[in-house]
Amino acid sequence: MNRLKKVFKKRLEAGQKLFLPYLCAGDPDLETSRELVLTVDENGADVLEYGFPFSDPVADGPTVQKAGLRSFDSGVSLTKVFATVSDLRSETELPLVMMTYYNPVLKRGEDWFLEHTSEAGFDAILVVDLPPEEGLEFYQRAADYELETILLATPTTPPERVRELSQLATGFIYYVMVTGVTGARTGYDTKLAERLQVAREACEIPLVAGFGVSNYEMIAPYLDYVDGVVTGSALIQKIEDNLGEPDKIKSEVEQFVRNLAEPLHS
Amino acid sequence: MNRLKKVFKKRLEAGQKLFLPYLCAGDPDLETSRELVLTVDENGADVLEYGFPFSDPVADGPTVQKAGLRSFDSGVSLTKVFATVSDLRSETELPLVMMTYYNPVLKRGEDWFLEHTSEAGFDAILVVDLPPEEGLEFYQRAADYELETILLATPTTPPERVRELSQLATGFIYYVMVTGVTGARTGYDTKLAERLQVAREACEIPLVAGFGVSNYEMIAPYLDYVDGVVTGSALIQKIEDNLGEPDKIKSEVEQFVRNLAEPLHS
Amino acid sequence: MPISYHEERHFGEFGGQYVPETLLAPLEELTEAYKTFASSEEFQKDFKRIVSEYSGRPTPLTYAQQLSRDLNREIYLKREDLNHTGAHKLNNAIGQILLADRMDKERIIAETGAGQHGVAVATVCAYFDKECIVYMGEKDIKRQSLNVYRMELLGARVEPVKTGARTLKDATSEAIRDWVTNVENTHYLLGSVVGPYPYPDMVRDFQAIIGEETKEQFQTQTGTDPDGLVACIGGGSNAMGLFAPFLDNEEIELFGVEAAGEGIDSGRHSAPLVTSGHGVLHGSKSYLMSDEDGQVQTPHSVAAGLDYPGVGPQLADLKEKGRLQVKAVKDDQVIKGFKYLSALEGIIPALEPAHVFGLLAEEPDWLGDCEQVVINLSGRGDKDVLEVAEYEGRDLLAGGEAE
Amino acid sequence: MPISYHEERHFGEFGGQYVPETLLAPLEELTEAYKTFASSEEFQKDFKRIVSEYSGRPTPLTYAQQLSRDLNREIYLKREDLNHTGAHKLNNAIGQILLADRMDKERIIAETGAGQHGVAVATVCAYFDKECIVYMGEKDIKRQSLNVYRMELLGARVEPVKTGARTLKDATSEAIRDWVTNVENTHYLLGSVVGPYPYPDMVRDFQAIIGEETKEQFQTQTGTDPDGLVACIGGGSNAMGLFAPFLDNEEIELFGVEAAGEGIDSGRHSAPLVTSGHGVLHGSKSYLMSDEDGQVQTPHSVAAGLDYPGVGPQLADLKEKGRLQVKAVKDDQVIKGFKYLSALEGIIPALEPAHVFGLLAEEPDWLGDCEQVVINLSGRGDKDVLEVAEYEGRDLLAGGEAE
Ligand SMILES: Cc1ncc(COP(=O)(O)O)c(C=O)c1O
Ligand SMILES: Cc1ncc(COP(=O)(O)O)c(C=O)c1O
Repeated sequence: MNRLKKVFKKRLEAGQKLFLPYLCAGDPDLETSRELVLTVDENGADVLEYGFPFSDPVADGPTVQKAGLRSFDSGVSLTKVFATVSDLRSETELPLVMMTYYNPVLKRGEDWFLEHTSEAGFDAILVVDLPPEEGLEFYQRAADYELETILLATPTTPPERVRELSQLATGFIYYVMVTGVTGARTGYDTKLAERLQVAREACEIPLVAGFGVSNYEMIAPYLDYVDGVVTGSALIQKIEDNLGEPDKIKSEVEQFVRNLAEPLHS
Repeated sequence: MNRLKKVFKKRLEAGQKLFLPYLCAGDPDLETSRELVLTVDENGADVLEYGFPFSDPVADGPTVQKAGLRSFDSGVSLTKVFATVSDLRSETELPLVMMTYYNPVLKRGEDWFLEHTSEAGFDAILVVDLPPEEGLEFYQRAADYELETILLATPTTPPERVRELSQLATGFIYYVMVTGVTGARTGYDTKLAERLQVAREACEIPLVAGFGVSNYEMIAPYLDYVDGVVTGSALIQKIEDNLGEPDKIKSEVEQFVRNLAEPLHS
Repeated sequence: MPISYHEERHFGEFGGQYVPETLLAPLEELTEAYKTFASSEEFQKDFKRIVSEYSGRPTPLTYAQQLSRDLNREIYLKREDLNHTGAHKLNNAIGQILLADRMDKERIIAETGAGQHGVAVATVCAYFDKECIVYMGEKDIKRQSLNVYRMELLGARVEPVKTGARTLKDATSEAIRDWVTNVENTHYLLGSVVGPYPYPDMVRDFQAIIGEETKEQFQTQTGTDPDGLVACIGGGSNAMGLFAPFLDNEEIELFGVEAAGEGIDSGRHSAPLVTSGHGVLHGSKSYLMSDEDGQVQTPHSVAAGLDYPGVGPQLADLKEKGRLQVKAVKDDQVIKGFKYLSALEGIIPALEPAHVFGLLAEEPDWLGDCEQVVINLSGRGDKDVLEVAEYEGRDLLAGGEAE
Repeated sequence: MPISYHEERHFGEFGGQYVPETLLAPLEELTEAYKTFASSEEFQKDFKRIVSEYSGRPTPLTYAQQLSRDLNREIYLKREDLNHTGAHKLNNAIGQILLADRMDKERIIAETGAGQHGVAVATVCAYFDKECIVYMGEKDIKRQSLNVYRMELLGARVEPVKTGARTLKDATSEAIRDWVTNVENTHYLLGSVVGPYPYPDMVRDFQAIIGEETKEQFQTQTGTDPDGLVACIGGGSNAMGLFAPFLDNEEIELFGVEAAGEGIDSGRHSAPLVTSGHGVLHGSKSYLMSDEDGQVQTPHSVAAGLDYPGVGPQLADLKEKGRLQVKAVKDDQVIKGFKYLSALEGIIPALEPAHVFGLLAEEPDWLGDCEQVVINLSGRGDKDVLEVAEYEGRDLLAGGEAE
């Protein structure tokens, strides 16, 4: 059983929720980014969604976009990300999700991409702009490379589709809690709880929620319907706010991860 | 019999040709212009075509246009031109032709214009852009103010029309020797002599020729067919060439007029 | 033909041929050609084919929904802005180049102020592969350098005119001088319903396609005739083109809008019909801005195409007879009209027809009882966007738009 | 609908809906609306009426006499330059605004690069009285300040995009982000045959009026069909619009011209079909300029309207199948094409279609045996005159034209 499956099993059996931070590989630079993987691991993260940045991230808001730019500026490349992850595997067993857009996959070739992602030590793959309609074979093939697959669902996804998505995906369903792009928010639609509940019922695999989560309080009302929580922009903001001070970044990230992981695990 | 008629009678009976210089009233300034009238008179001019400048002189080339601009700059106005001429009449009996465009006439009113032109001491009127078709009444009315009328003919004017023009005009026919605008030229069309001869035959009143005449040699070949010669641009060029030196202007004009008047009168 | 007054070359007391004798022969030749060819079936067929296949006619008659609501009557726009090169000017240029071709004239000259007519002439000369010289005042050349470049791209030679105020009227004078000199092989392609006969008639007839289409389109769209027609007036060709086929019906009211520039009282305007007496310039009698000595005044308008001190003689006659109502509108209100139509209907008008919208936005009652009105949208405003921005104090070319 | 591959949303292996899950619902809504309304008789009547009465269609098919002589075959120009606002872009804008209106969307967003599509969208929004936000890269805003001002005159808000290269592709991404966020009341009015299904189909269908008219006009003028069709290719909407009704007839050859910019080898070009492999950007699979890691490259062309790293999926498919021949032409040759057509036919082309003339002036044989060829003259060049002058080292705005 791969690392991702294992951690879900462990937490869920313990009646706990998972915490899944998102970081952009190479942000703010390759070295710090590498260390941040260890930081989130040591402070309670259950899974890391590790983004390989794309030049045209249509699903992302300004915070994630800027992270990508920093990452490009630091010279990120697929080769380097794979090397870093490969290297990290001697130090951590944190489940890692390769999160990216489809063009980097297509350009290298689906098989090449899956193979190298898996070999580097990733446990799952999430391709933001590859809905199952376009990626049926791709998602099925991921299993050949021992990668779990993750699909997105949204408040406008009908329950039957959530069910089908969950039959296709092997890792979990990532429920996007708002329409719009990534980015920290202050609250959610009043109908969200109801919709999440419906989705939860239709979903046959673990369901984690994210988009806009800045702190535990925001997500607390929905914890009955989710198995885990993703945070991206709010975490990345800590990096943006402390550029040039790697130690400060680490301590802030540490604090942020703890603040979410602890209540989720209790 | 008015001054214009008289001088034509005198010269033609003597078997001589007339010399009719053109000057622009107010060029290069009101005072010098006034004196130039006396200069041309004293040096052999038979008639002076005295132009009242118009802002948009479509029939004139650059030399005459520039004369008009100098004249405007010196503050020329109808009132001033009339006053100058009126004043000059105590000093000279040189026949003067009011040469202008139609708008200044129309604006003041045809009768006003004829009356004041006559009263100031002009002897004839030539309105460049008032062909007899538009000015039948005007030209007839000129007689009421004791002004002779002058009409234009050109190499493309058919002989019958030359005859009709000469029946309408009372002063003379001004034969424009080229198509085009005023301005000194170096020579004429080979068919000019022939055309002039035809025109001369059709013309029932004196016929003078002009446009482009710079010196006696240019006009000599055509003297059999004309009663007089007009020069404008070549004369005005003397003014333009010596701006700021009124004495030089006067002496150059003197020389130029002599150079033409003498052979024509011999 | 014995010398006599030609009634038919005049409009009431206006029009005629106030030209030096030298021009009578070429005008006669042109009159002959115009009468022989222009009305011939073959010529008309060629004309119709070219304005259609080359220039995109018929131009639409657009019902202006928001404008109609705002002015409280039905407003239709005759879309001359959609002609090739962006204004009604091309209609006349096509007509005359066809005529010049029939007359075997291989050299075409023209005057231009803003450059719109110059571009139209350069265009048809390229299309007919003829030599093209455009006279343009030196001052206008500097102000309208884009259009100068357009003409050059089209293969024309732009000849700077350095006389007088170095603007349109001086360019016109210069073109006449060229014509006088080169009549043999040259056609003078005059740009509006001004100049000596036959120009005002000929240009009107070529532009009358505007009114003819309007009549037909209005019938198709509404089943009736409009009861009011409105146009801006520079030389008057777009106005006469629209009015011509409706002149018979005395019940149709005609409205003309002139340029009040910086204000009638300032003297810096271009509104002869509203302000001036009769005069003669460039070969015909009409209304003319000139001083007591008859010296022509320098006109002023924010719209370069209205910057002419005279006006077509037929319009003078229509005004004299009380058939044409005329008002003038000031530059600042014109800018408002420009923006008003742009935002309301998604059509950026040229500054010339923007005069109409500026006036109507302020005085819709001027149209009186007229309920169904056609406005001649004589040209598009792309050429003017830079100038309007400047007028508003915005420097577009500094690239200062991003916050 | 169970999850499955939708063959009909693809062109061969291209096209599709490569979008985040969030966009699937709005795309479904749009697809529904498009299928329900767009083909309905009533919608088609409205569309035809507006393109005719507002935009001036049909645009002419002009026989280009001098060009034909020079290229030694019959050349016809489809005159999309004569559309209101000066390019084919308005056809699509009109179609989509009508659709948005049927869908009760009161807020319209769009992306723009050069500003041509932005102006078209701002125009129809004014005409339909709808809120309009145009996303435009900050760099483009600086380069195209005139068009920015035009959009503002038309009542649109131009939103500067400060991400990425701050040009068209980034503006597109930003528009998509807005749409994802405001799908409820917002229609995203995409400007070319790119993006996820149904955009490539829908935009093509609205632009197909170009080809439909061409077919009919060509029949009327010659009694037959053309044997070659040529268009410049940016996103590909003017090309697909012309080609669409002729696709059935395999004997008609299709030619597309891309922008080689400063040269293919320089990397500074905009020629994905000629140079690149497959890729996915903005929701569909096609040819795409991207590096080995799949990062999209910044395109370059003297023609801002061709400055896009991707291309419509149907064109990718036509090329893949060998039906479409494609070549790219360099900036300097494009400038020559611009001047070539201007002087030959009196039509100043936009720099985008000037690519076609630049290429043909150099390589007329590319058209092979084709004897009767239609070139899509997708837009007029007024917008480009300043840039061409600059390219040639002439500073028009300094007023340096007079000798
Ligand atoms: C768009 C437009 N409208 C009107 C005019 C004024 O001319 P006219 O009064 O002859 O129509 C011009 C002259 O250039 C013009 O370009
Ligand atoms: C005149 C013109 N032609 C062509 C294009 C390229 O777009 P497409 O390939 O979608 O026709 C543009 C884009 O702005 C344009 O303005």
